[in-house]
Amino acid sequence: MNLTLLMYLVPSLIMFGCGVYGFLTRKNMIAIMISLELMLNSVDLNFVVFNRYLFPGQMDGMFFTLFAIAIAAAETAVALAIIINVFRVARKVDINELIKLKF
Amino acid sequence: MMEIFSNILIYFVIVPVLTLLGLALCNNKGIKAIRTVAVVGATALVVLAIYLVYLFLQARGSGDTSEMILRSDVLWYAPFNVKLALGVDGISVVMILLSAFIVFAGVFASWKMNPLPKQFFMWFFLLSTGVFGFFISIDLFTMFMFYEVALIPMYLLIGVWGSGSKNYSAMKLTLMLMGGSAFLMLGLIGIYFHSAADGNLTMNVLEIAKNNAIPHNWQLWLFPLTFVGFGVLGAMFPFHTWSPDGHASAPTAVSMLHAGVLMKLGGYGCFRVAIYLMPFAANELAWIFLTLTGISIVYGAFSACVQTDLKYINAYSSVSHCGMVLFAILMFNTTAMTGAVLQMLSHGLMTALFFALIGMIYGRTHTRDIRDMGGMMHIMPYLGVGYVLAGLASLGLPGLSGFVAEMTIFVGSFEHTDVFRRVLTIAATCSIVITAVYILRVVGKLLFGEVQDEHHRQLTDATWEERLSTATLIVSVAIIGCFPNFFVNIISDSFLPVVKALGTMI
Amino acid sequence: MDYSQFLFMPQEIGLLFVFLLVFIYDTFMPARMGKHLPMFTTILTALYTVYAFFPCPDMFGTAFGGMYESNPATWVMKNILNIGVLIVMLQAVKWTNDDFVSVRRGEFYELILLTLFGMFLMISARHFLLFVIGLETASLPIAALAAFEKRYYESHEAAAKYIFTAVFSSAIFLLGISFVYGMSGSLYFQEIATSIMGIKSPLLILAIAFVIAGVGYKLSLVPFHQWTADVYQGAPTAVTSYLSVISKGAAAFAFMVILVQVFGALYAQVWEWMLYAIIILTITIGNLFAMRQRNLKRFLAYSSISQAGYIMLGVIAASQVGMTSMIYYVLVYIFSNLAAFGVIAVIERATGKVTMDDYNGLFRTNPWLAFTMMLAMFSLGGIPPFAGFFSKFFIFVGACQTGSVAIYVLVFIALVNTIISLYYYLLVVKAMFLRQDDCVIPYIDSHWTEELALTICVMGIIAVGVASGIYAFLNQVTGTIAPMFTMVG
Amino acid sequence: MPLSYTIAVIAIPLFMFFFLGLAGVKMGRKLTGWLGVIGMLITTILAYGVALTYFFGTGQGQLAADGARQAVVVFNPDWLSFTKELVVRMGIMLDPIAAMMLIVITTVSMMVHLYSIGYMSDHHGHAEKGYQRYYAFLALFTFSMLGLVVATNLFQIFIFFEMVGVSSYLLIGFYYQSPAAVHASKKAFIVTRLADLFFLLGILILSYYTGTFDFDKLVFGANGANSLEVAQSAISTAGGATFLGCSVTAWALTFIFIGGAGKSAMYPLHIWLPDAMEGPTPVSALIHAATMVVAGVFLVARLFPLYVIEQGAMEIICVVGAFTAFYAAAIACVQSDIKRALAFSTISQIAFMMTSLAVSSADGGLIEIHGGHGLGYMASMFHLFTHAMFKALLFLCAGAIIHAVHSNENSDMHGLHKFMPITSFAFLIGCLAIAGIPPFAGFWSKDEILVACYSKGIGWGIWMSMVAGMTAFYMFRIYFLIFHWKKHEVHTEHAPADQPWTMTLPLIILGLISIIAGFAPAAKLLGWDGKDLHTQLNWTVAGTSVLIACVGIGLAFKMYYKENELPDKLQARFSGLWEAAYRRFYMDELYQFITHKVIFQGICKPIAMFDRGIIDGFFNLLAAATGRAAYGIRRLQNGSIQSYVYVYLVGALALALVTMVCVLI
Repeated sequence: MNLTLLMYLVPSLIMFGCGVYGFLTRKNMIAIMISLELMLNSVDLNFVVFNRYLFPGQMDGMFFTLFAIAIAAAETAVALAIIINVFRVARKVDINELIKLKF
Repeated sequence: MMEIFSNILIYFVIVPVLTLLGLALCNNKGIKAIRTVAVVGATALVVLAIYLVYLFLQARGSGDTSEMILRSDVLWYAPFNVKLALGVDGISVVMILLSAFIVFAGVFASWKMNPLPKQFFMWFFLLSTGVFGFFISIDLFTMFMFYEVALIPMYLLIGVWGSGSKNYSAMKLTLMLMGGSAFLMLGLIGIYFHSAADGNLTMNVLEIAKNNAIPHNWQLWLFPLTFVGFGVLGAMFPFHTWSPDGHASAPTAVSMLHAGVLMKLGGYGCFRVAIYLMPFAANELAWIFLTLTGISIVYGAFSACVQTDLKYINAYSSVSHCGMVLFAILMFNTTAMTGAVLQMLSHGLMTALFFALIGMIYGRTHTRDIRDMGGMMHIMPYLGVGYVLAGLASLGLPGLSGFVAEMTIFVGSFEHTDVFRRVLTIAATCSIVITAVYILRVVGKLLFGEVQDEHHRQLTDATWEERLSTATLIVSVAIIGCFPNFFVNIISDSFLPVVKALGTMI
Repeated sequence: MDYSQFLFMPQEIGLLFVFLLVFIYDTFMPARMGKHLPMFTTILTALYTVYAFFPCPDMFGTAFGGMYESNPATWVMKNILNIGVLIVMLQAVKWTNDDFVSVRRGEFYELILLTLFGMFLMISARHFLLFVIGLETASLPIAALAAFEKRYYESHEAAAKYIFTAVFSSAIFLLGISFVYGMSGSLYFQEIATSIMGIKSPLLILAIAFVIAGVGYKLSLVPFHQWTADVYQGAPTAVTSYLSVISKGAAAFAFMVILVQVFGALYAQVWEWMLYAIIILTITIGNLFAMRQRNLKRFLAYSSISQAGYIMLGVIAASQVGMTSMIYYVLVYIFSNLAAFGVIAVIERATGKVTMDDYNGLFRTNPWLAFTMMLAMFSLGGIPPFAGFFSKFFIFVGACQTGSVAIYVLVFIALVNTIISLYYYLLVVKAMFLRQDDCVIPYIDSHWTEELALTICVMGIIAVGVASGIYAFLNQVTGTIAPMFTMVG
Repeated sequence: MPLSYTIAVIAIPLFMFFFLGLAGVKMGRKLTGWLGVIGMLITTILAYGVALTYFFGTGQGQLAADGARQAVVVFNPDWLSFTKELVVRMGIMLDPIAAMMLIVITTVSMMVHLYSIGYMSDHHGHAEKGYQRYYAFLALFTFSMLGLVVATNLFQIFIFFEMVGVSSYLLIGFYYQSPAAVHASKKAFIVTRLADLFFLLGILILSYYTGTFDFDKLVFGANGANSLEVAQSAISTAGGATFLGCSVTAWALTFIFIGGAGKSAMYPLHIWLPDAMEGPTPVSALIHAATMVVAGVFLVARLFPLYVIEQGAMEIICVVGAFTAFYAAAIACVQSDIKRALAFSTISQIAFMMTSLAVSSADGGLIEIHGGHGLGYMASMFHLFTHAMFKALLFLCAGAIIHAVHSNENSDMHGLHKFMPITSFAFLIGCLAIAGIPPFAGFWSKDEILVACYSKGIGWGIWMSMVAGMTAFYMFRIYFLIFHWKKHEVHTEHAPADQPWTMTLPLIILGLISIIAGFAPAAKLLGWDGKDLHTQLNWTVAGTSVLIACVGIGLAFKMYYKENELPDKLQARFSGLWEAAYRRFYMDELYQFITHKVIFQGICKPIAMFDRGIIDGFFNLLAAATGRAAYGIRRLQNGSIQSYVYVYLVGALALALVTMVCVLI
């Protein structure tokens, strides 16, 4: 059997959807980080697949993916650091802690 | 760039700015220095204005029939072809003269201003900078800029030095006038983009009028924008409501300057921008605005009849009189338009006089409610006589300015044969009776009759600077009233181009 | 590889150089020298700003196979940002020597410089990879900066809110780009533009929407704006001011470049109307929220949201005049907003007060601060003769140049909103001049650096408008990239 | 004397006004008074010189080729130019009636100036406060009135109409601390102002259709041409334009007449005059008896040729005049306040003049007029002259009496004859004159008027004769009630007596004039077209009128000479009628109702409410609504990251979807 473009795109979009869903529903900041990672990775998958199937000529997508992964890593690092800070102050990693600033 | 300084007009902006800087150097304690600087600045302006009139008469006398004299253009914002375009015709000349005199009187009227006299005079002169700049410039952009420069100081002048519910009034006044200028800005941008058929757009009023390239369908909605934009400042019904509150809370000199000069910006702009540049739409839509202004004439007069606060009475009478100005401008013939300018002069001077006197009386009695006062003529004869004179001027006594202006307007408006204008004219004429009613009501209650409050008996009459301030205005009113032809000759020719343009439209 | 390409990016190189020096100083200098670091950095930045202002002989061109382009417009934009950063640094000198933050003062400057570097990349990028790298470089450190005031809980909350929303929006942005890539097979702006010519697939529209969302997030356009207020309020004032003007300016420029260069062909059908809706929302919502704020930092946050709406008027014009007016607007906006934030920073540093009611009667005790604040407010409100008036007027003119009645309506809505904005700007003036208060803020003698910063801002506010040469110069600069607008249709 | 001296006649009072008004404060009171008198004296002498020169002199253009006396324009500079054609000029024009008015005004004014020296000071000769102001205003009024009569164009007349209005306002309100005076002055000004509004409209219409304000174009033949054709041509330029059926000029002239009616207190605009008596009595004598109130008559006379052509307007005047004459006379019969009574008699007499003007062109056509029906015009002007004299006399006498007893009510007087014989005698002369007993002045002029009325129609004649009879009755009623009726009981510290010479001398002079004035060659001088119209006494009419007058006097004698119950009986008998007449047939109440209830409560108040409530409210509502909206949407920013992101996502997708829908479908 050979895999078509859609067989990759659909899962990646589902993955993205899951990420969004997780972000919107989870209370735990770590969980939210994970869902963000899901979203980013689905995007990476998109790039790779597009590159592989549609434009096998050049490697733009691949490279982009590599960079994207790196960026995602950096983002995660910063985010985790901040989560730890928040935890230090609030003793919780519950996202609902962060509603002091509003209106 | 430098040659602009050889044009006398620019000094009408430079002098106030210099006064501003001079004041900035003064110390807030040194009231003498502050007064000196202010007086010097104001006097310089008066002298300049009189000299300008002389120059104008000379130019006209020597057969210079160009529409604007003392022209000079300096390219400012090249990408938009925005110029610092200066020039005056008869109308702006008399307007400048008026402003100079009122600034002069205003300085003396706010002689004992405190707290923060320095800051007060600085804002005061910033305001006059805007006013003069507006009158000397014939480039839409600079006009608009100076227009707003003149508006914003009102906020602080009223808010800081005002009385009564000053915060509310100041905010209301500023926002409503700025609302007007929002309409205006859109209108100006629209005009700019249709200023020329051949693509090289301009903001110069004369050129736009010459090109006469604004498409009719655009005129039909650019005209209302601009007219309303200026009309708000001209206290046109129903956009006049800032005026009573604003005037009631403003300090004396500010009311003087505002009613005396700033409201004239409205009428002047309505003519110079709206009608002058868009004659077609002016003809098409005149009936709407004629109705509105006609309403404000009668309406203002009627509502003035029942007010009990002196300043409210004047504010409403201003609504009525300024309505007369716009009304006459919309009559599209030289006589009526000349009358409109005369009315601007007359209203400017006598309203300034009114507000000066009211401020002086209020400063003594600490009330503006006519029910609490009486027999003032007995206590402060000078102010009383001044008030009576102002009143008589306002109800159109021959020999004072009001009569001349109103008669010119009526005769001019009556030139039209169509019933609509005739009826409106007659309605407007009725205002002379109503005016008499409320003026005499005030005079009777305030100056005549018995003294209401025994404490008032100790009050003193006007001090020298108050006498000077009011005398200036009274004399000016009398001069206009006694020698109207002098002014008419200056003004009337300036309307010929417009009337011609409108005539071709009809 | 041809290293001479690096000559095309003297500004970036210079910036990195400054960064390295600061880093070295921060790392290897003995602790007692630490208190001189802010001054050191500021002076270095000042020198660099001056240096960067004079273009090298042949610095204009494209490098790295067209990924990076340096042209007069980018050069001017970067200089403007430099000036802004310099002012921010000047304002921060005193603050970074406070006991609470002095430990980390080095990081502050390094992160700022890095962020600036990222923005330079954004501005110059002609390839989405480079653009994304720039974007992220410009946004990630902000989170760290927001969390700078460790002692305050708000600081952490701000940082957290920022990072989460930022990552989310970059995910959305990347998704959009991936669609674009899928349709065009390239990430070069030019190539994308040519290959999507004439396509009108839903996917593409979705992609454009996502791209707008991604960049709109940095510009804090409604509805992608909600992080703004919270972060501005929570973050240290220096960071807020940096965030509010510098990154906004950079993003606006890059935004315009992308929209015009990549999706120019779809202007009329697609993104004009997207922007149309966004602008109305942005200006109105921003104003409505700003009306009732008491905390000045939050207040300025919302005001800056509505200002972003006005900036977008330059983008929706999609013309050279539009771009000029936009750059000009950003320039003026930098001066005005930094003046406001400067005053707030001074007062907050000295007294810790940031709400509007604390400012009652400020004019009596601190006339110059009050005066500067008033100038800033008038300039933001678009009152002549201050610069704000000119920038507003020109951006309106730029927008109306498209000539379509719809845009006139848009401008009218914007104008009506200026009245609301004037209202709340006047509220501040009112507090300072009209109100009396028994517990007035006492006289503050501000540090000379702060005064210098404020003076520069005041000069800018007064001079930029009247000196018409600036606008003319900008116009001539954008003239060099005018061809880019030919594909707008 | 060169006619150009008229300029001085006008200029001196103006100068006196400014001089006394500005410098007066610094001077002593007596001094100002005498300065005023001297100034007025010079004016009077000049005025007489000019007038007599005009009437009897030659060679200054006053005589036309055919010997008719024609208008002389002394000078006429532009004052305000509306358009090239419509120019308001401030000039001086002498013609018979102008010259006549010069004499009237200066004489009466002179007398009043002199009289006031005594009147405006108390018994110990101390002048009242505001003496300077008083004389300044007198001068101002004199100036305005003179300017009015020598006006060269309609607009100048209007201007001076306003001026006399204001000076009358100032003088009525002279005692500005008494509310009654203030109210009266306000009333006078506003009522006349209302009339002037119509005057203005009339001017606007007329000038629009004829294209000029100037009399020499409107009514006078340019050097001697027949003025009627000229007038007709001026009007015919109206091109027969009509409005609501009548020709526009008819409307214009009617409006102008209303303007005159306001000043001349014709019904229903008469209500201000009785109240105007609140002013000092000399002022009433000058303004409200002799000069200003006849301005309306003068105006109509000025435009006489136009009215002749526009019969419609003439009819209106005729009716109004005749009715007012009777109405005022009726009221005068019952008034107890002597000044009020005199005021109403003034109204009635002025109505006589109006009527006589109106009947003057009885059957229209020009020929008739040439054939002597110009009589009415002449009679009216003649009566104006004589009436001015004897009515001033009466008022000054009344002033003397009031000054003596400190009251206006005849109930406080009675039997003063013994105390002040000179005054009594002078008053008697005045009464005889007004009653029309030969040879006193009133007889001659009134006789001419009656003749004119009979010539219009027997009905008019009888009506006016009846009014003449009433006149005799009520005047003598006043006379008897003041000077006889019963013995005077003194209840002031010193008994009433003849006043100091400054006040008595004017009485004597005016008395003499009232006796002889009737013999003035009016018919020769005051012809409407400057020609001598040869009249001779019409004995039937004269006889009847004298008879009627005597009946009236007799009746008055019977009722009021000695104290008796007859008046009270009659009053009880016709109580309703008496009450109505005493209350002036409730006209004031009507006006009160209209002004206060209708205009003030019904129009002004609601408008003011509307302004504050609706219009201002609307703008405030806008602000409030914005604030409310701002408050309402704050929940969007609820602080939770997830909701932010949610909004973000929804926003982006919505943007995309909407665009897709718009673009692809």
